[in-house]
Amino acid sequence: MAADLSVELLPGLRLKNPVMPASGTYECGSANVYNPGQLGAIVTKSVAPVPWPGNAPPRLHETTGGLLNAVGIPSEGVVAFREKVLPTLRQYDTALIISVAGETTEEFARVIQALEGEAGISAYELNFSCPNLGDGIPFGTNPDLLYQAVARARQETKRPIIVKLSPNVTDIALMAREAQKAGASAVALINTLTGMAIDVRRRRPVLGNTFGGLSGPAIKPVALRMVWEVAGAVDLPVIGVGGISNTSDALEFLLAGARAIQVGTANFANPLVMPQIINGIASYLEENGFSKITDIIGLARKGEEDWG
Amino acid sequence: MAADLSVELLPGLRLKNPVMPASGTYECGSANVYNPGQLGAIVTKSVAPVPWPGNAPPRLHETTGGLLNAVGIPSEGVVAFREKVLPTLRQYDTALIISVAGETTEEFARVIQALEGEAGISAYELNFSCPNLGDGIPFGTNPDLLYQAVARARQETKRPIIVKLSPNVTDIALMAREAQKAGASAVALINTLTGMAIDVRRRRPVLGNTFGGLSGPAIKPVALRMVWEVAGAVDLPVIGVGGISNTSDALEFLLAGARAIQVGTANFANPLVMPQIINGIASYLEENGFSKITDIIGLARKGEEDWG
Amino acid sequence: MLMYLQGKIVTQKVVAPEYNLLVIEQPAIAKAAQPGQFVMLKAWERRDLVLPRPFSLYRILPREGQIQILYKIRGQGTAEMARRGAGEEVELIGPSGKGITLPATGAIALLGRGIGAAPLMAIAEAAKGQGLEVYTFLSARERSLLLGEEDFARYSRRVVTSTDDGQEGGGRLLTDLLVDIIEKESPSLQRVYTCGSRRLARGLIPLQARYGFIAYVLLEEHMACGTGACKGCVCKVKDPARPEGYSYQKVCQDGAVFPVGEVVW
Amino acid sequence: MLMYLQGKIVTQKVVAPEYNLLVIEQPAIAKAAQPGQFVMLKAWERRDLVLPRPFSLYRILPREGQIQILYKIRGQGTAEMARRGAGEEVELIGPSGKGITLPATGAIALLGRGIGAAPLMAIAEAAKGQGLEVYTFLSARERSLLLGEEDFARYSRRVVTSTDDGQEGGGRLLTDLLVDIIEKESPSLQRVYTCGSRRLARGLIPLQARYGFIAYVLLEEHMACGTGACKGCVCKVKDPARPEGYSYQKVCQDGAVFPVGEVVW
Ligand SMILES: Cc1cc2nc3c(=O)[nH]c(=O)nc-3n(C[C@H](O)[C@H](O)[C@H](O)COP(=O)(O)OP(=O)(O)OC[C@H]3O[C@@H](n4cnc5c(N)ncnc54)[C@H](O)[C@@H]3O)c2cc1C
Ligand SMILES: Cc1cc2nc3c(=O)[nH]c(=O)nc-3n(C[C@H](O)[C@H](O)[C@H](O)COP(=O)(O)OP(=O)(O)OC[C@H]3O[C@@H](n4cnc5c(N)ncnc54)[C@H](O)[C@@H]3O)c2cc1C
Ligand SMILES: Cc1cc2nc3c(=O)[nH]c(=O)nc-3n(C[C@H](O)[C@H](O)[C@H](O)COP(=O)(O)O)c2cc1C
Ligand SMILES: Cc1cc2nc3c(=O)[nH]c(=O)nc-3n(C[C@H](O)[C@H](O)[C@H](O)COP(=O)(O)O)c2cc1C
Ligand code: FES
Ligand code: FES
Repeated sequence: MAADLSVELLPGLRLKNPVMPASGTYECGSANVYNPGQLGAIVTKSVAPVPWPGNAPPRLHETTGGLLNAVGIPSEGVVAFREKVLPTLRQYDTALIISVAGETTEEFARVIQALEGEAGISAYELNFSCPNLGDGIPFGTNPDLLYQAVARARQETKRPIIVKLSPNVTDIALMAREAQKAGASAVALINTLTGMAIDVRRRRPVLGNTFGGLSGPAIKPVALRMVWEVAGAVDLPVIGVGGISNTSDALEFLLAGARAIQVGTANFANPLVMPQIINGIASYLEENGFSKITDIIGLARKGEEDWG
Repeated sequence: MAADLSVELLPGLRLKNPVMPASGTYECGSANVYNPGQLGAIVTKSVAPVPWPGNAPPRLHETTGGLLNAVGIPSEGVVAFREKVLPTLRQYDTALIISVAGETTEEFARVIQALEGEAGISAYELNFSCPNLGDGIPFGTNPDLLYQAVARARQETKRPIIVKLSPNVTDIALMAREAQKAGASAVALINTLTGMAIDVRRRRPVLGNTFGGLSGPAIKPVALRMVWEVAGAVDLPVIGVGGISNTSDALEFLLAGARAIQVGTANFANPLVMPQIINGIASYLEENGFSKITDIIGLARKGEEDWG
Repeated sequence: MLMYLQGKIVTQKVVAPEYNLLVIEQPAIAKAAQPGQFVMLKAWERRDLVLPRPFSLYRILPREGQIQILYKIRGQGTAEMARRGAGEEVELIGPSGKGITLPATGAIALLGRGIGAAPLMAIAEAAKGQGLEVYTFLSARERSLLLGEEDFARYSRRVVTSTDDGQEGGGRLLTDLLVDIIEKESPSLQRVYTCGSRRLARGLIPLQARYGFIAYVLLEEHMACGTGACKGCVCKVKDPARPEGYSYQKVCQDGAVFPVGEVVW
Repeated sequence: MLMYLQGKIVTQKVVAPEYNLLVIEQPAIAKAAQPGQFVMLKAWERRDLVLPRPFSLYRILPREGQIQILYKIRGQGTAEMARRGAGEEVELIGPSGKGITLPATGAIALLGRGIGAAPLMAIAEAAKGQGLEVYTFLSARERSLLLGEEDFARYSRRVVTSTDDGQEGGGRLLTDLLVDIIEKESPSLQRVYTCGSRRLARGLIPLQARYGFIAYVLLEEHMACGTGACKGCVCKVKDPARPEGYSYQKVCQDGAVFPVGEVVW
């Protein structure tokens, strides 16, 4: 009998499997590869309150096992998103998570307001990687700002709110706890690690924005550690993101306690990677005698005391 | 004419070149490859106040472009170090930097006390990666603890103190400023990023210590960004460390503002990497018409305003 | 419609120092592709190289079910490609980009510098097939780096070359050589396509009005997805509707072909 | 003394499914190496594989200036090794580890499971060269995975085999087969060396006193440097001087050969 891959990500939100794209790395139907309805959920590129152009190029640079991106959040703005993009996304037979970006607490609230009248949205994911307009510090690295923004968003909607955490912090568990206190329904982690590269020939930074976000296999050990820490620190479902490129990577996050996983950078080189991971997880469960995926979530933590 | 590779790392401490090993990754004469006297400096494995066993195995795990290590700080203790190791290290015709580890502020001071009577030590490098015995939080991630430990060490010695910073923080520039305020002579960054891996077959963490430190090419973008930030934030010499594996990597750190660089993980696969980088830097300078290495330090920051 | 498919290497050969020609069997892409389009290619399992690499279609052979890529060995990805031989598989995403639309009649000119010649071959072949007159202008550092000269000759009324060392065309700029031909032969020039040099592309801007053609450039930007998903490959394109006067367009999806006059250089 | 040198591949051949024998020309290491030592090997430029890999010396041929490595293709590093052919270069650090010290006279026994046979061959050859009697015991899952049987036969008075499927030796434990031989033939057994199975090594502990030999195990631990610098490859060794009763020793420098009785299993 085939193993049951479905997970109840949140009360009332059951996913057919735990695999979804990471925000900003997947466009439904951009390559004619498979039906996005096969995925556990669809996650959109972050939507801004008004049209944003994004950063100056160059925006991309490959590093060893990683990708630096300084795309920023180019966005058509929430109104255009609602009118032009949302209707097609709703068609797919799976959960739909809208990633929300803002530069102030109010901006997050505004994006959500603009979408509250729309059907077919399963959850919002708040992307706190933009610097706060006030002090320039990203929400994602300041616990108080994070709390305020989540609490404010919580007032706007009854829908689940997933808070996506930045790894560029001293204490990721603290950030997760703030999110929980402020009313988050789940946390997703990690967003990219801030990095940079220098062009030795031209003797200047490679990226138009100087700094960029590092993603890909290079960051997987850091992402997994943070998922482990957060899954042990809060009483919320955790979605694991960061460097997942194959079934084995995905299993590591599930075994660490993630209830679902997101795949980002790996989509670029292998557009079939998400369906392959879904199948791979099913095979692993069957080969190892598990009847359902929930049997392995957090399993590497059992007897945690013994091994430190 | 050959370019001048020498740098005045600190007032009164001129290095013949800016290339040195990262603490814990190089043993003088362990492979019969070249005379360590060719290096800009020798940096020891961190020395603890008393004998420390280090962590339970397994201690090593390779990741994509990276190495997770949970070696801990196995140490013969400062007394044995002073009697058995120091005399041979002093023989080499180059600067000698002693890395110092401790679990309390007093322990750092104790190691330095035990070495103050010894000749031939160019500087101490304080390794703050161990959890503080008091609250379990590494000194390296708590600005107040860092300040106290550096200030305390400063009382013990007139020798230069290099503070090695942990990257596992929200604001690396803040940590560097604390180090400066407390009397540090220079900062070295980065130590390893905390990470982990899970054995999917055995369904438990790979490392005996669960968590380990990630090093190698995977972390280079993060290290370079932090060096860039710190070089712009403090008025201290900066030593760049993290993922440097070849000449081009080393040049990136120098161009970002590092006055010297350390090579860690790359020594394992290529025991000749440090002399090769020294030669490579010399060639770069000559091919690009620079007569001395100090001409390129921080050069990628020129016109910084223009590119963000 | 973009596809993700395996392709099998038919042959790989060195055509100049550091330049290889790769012939790949991949009927679906060969059938769907238009001149000016490109593919994202991956030819390795190494996890240090996380991104596929973009390559223009040098030749599109739907009947043979093949595509050809002419590439320069630049870094680690292209070095890995160069190690693959006949029978080995590569992964392809494509055909990407908008490709070009040829005029119905008249003449076109192609100006390629170095490896910039690569996408022009497919255009030359299509244009010739449609009965258009093709004028090809190629430049490079030295003679051995003038790529595909013989093949271009088959599709072109004329192939004019120039090398920096002066051995060909007196080392003159391709735009000057183009003007010479226009002045001497008065072809009914409708479109000019260029690739491989920003200077060449900019040099075409003032010539458009003077000689009544529209010039297009095939741009390059570092790419991650090649499919419009990552928004990483943008260039600045004039946009009077915006206060800044420009907006960002995706080279992979909105290009890689752009009118030279619309690009903010 | 440890060296860092290039070695040139003389031949590489498949000796069993997933098992290759690599012959490398490297006179300096061949001259310096002792049985039981190993090398750190790197055969790739890929930056995703940051560490060299440790391999025992299967044969040490100082006169030919060659070393041989018998290895199992396990992950990405060994897969890359398997792609290299005659004439290609590999990077070597070694000879690493302490190696073994053979007794002056008498007999030794070698117990190898699977790829654990690899370091035992060099020991067998040296022992035979010194006029010692060698008893070799090999086990594996099935017959095709019994490695080097013929070569061992050349250096051994006896080669006893056992396979898990029962086709050889009735599938019995090598320690039991060793006891049989001791009981039947009463060799003057001085030393026993084992590799490839913790269970085998532990099984030797009680036999030592009973039969008057000392048993050594060749341990494996994940390694970064192979030279004692990183302190990553430790195992627990009994140490009555410490309150814990053990201390950590470096497999690469203090081993890889340890007396079975001293290891904390
Ligand atoms: C639309 C398009 C069509 C192209 N067509 C061709 C072609 O037909 N023939 C050819 O030889 N080259 C072509 N290129 C350039 C080719 O993609 C690069 O030379 C190649 O990616 C270099 O990869 P590498 O790993 O060898 O180099 P590395 O230097 O190791 O590359 C590192 C990173 O930089 C990127 N990169 C490096 N150079 C370029 C570049 N010029 N443009 C975009 N990304 C780059 C790589 O994709 C990779 O992400 C094209 C580029 C684009 C955008
Ligand atoms: C002293 C010593 C001698 C050895 N001698 C031999 C030999 O003669 N023949 C042989 O086939 N194998 C031998 N091994 C094991 C061999 O080193 C591993 O099989 C090899 O490193 C696997 O590399 P990989 O990249 O294919 O596997 P991967 O699984 O991709 O390796 C990932 C990482 O794990 C390490 N690793 C994996 N398995 C082992 C292992 N069993 N021991 C140590 N590290 C490991 C690798 O070095 C690498 O860092 C020896 C190991 C040691 C420590
Ligand atoms: C090109 C690119 C664009 C991204 N855009 C967004 C975004 O709009 N919103 C967001 O929350 N994260 C964004 N991310 C971060 C990813 O969602 C993900 O958190 C990160 O890349 C780590 O996962 P990975 O290693 O699997 O890529 C982006 C990442 C990349 C590479
Ligand atoms: C095996 C190993 C042991 C290390 N031991 C120490 C140590 O004792 N003290 C210290 O300050 N840093 C130690 N480090 C960290 C390195 O000095 C260096 O900061 C880090 O590895 C990043 O540089 P790299 O990427 O070049 O290796 C160790 C790193 C490794 C890989
Ligand atoms: S390369 Fe991803 S949008 Fe163009
Ligand atoms: S592998 Fe580095 S000390 Fe043994």
